[in-house]
Amino acid sequence: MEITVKKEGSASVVSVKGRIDALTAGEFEKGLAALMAGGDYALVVDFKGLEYISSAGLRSILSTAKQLKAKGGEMIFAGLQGPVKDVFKISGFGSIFKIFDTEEEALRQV
Amino acid sequence: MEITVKKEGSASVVSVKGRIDALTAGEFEKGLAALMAGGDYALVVDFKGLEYISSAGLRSILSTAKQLKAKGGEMIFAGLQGPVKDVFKISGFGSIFKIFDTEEEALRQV
Amino acid sequence: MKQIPEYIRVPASMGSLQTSLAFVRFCLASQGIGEARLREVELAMEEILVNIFRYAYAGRNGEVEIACRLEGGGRALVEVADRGIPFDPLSHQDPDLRAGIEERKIGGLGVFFVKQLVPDVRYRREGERNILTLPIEADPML
Amino acid sequence: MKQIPEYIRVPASMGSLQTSLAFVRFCLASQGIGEARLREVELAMEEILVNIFRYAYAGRNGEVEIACRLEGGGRALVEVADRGIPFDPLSHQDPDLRAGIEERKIGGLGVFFVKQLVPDVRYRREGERNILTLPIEADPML
Ligand SMILES: Nc1ncnc2c1ncn2[C@@H]1O[C@H](COP(=O)(O)OP(=O)(O)O)[C@@H](O)[C@H]1O
Ligand SMILES: Nc1ncnc2c1ncn2[C@@H]1O[C@H](COP(=O)(O)OP(=O)(O)O)[C@@H](O)[C@H]1O
Repeated sequence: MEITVKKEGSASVVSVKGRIDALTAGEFEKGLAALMAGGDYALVVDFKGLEYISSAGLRSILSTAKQLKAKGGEMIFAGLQGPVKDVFKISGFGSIFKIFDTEEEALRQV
Repeated sequence: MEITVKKEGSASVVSVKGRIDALTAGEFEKGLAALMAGGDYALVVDFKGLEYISSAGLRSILSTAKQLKAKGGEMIFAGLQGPVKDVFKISGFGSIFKIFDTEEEALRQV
Repeated sequence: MKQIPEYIRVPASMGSLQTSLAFVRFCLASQGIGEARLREVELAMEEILVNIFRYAYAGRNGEVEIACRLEGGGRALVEVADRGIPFDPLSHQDPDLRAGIEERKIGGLGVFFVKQLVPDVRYRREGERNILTLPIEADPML
Repeated sequence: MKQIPEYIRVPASMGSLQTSLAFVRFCLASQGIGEARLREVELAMEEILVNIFRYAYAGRNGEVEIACRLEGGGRALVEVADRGIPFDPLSHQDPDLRAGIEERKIGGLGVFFVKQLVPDVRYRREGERNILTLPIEADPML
């Protein structure tokens, strides 16, 4: 897994490549926590390069999203590929989160 | 492992891609045996696409080369990449076989 | 046709995850099962294994045995066995998928994914062992 | 740092080859050992394992246990154990590398490769078990 972060106006774009599984979800969650700790409450998570996510990754997402919500912030998603889209669909995450085709579209809505 | 064969004048060029290990050496040896059975006694083995070879592959080579020699034929090599070249070197095969950088050079010598 | 080992036995700890998933992948790929289905089974297997690593032995050391049997016709049977506390995932309650972010409970998705991805999964307790049987067909579920 | 399992146990048959090599690869890669050295160790391991599969159990069923211990500083220790007939590969005679095609004996290269690729390999018989220990450093031998 590889995480990169960039600022776009008031939002932070978090791009994740590779796999978020039980071995890497902790690192992913720590990355998100670091952004929150730095006062970034508007997160665009770009999963264009993500090949695989398991329930461990969804756990990190939901835990972060709950904290963001409590702070008036938000976490939205862009670029979900086939297998990741499937996981969002069967878990219901596809309907509790805002999901956009591209990072650009997501940034317009943030 | 993927084997392809083409005729070049009186020689047959056998190109092998992938891995020749204990799981695939049998198939490689059968391919060589089929050529001999068809009367092809001048073999150029092109290892340009070969990533890995273990002693099982060398066993197939030596066994075929002995049979070819008995029939007045020959087996020469081209295109050995790093790891395969190393295996030829430590096994002594680098000095008992003729080895060329490219298939074209090998064909000129056959 | 490539032979596959009947089983693999590894410690019930996170470090065994990659090797175990690679074993299942080799086995199913040798049956000609395609990438889309391989990924789904990989996900189901991760969920099963991580749960065993986390919960089955309640902190003590233990092992997991994974068997993979070829059934012919592009079908295979994967079996996962542990000697941990009795646990039947099929009797576990599904999560509420419609709850919003604040109400939604964290967790409970692993077992649910297994049932979605391998609908014919079976559980049995045999002596001291929990045994999950996963019949795998070539077609992706999703 | 990624944890790795202490060991893997598989049937002593050809079908176990890929899984076993993948296990060793994961373990060593987690130590930052580079591709060139990984390939050499893979070759040594193939030779050791195939010999165990072929010879150790003389046609009967058996198992192989592979342990991988991280030693820190980019070093690791791989151990391969079987319960087959006693066999010390280090006492096996090296092949004649200079013989021509007609004189050259077929075989005998596997054990030789292991010694070339892992010069510090050690053998011991412990009870009913053959144990090979391979200290692995990051630098390629060749
Ligand atoms: N192998 C197991 N042994 C004992 N309990 C288990 C096992 N697998 C799962 N469980 C229990 O079932 C619950 C649901 O598991 P799961 O759906 O994977 O979600 P999560 O692990 O995120 O809670 C776990 O919280 C645990 O209490
Ligand atoms: N694990 C083992 N148990 C018993 N005998 C073995 C074992 N490994 C190797 N041998 C013996 O050592 C010989 C040399 O092995 P090797 O160098 O791999 O060459 P090859 O297998 O091609 O003969 C084998 O022919 C076999 O007789």
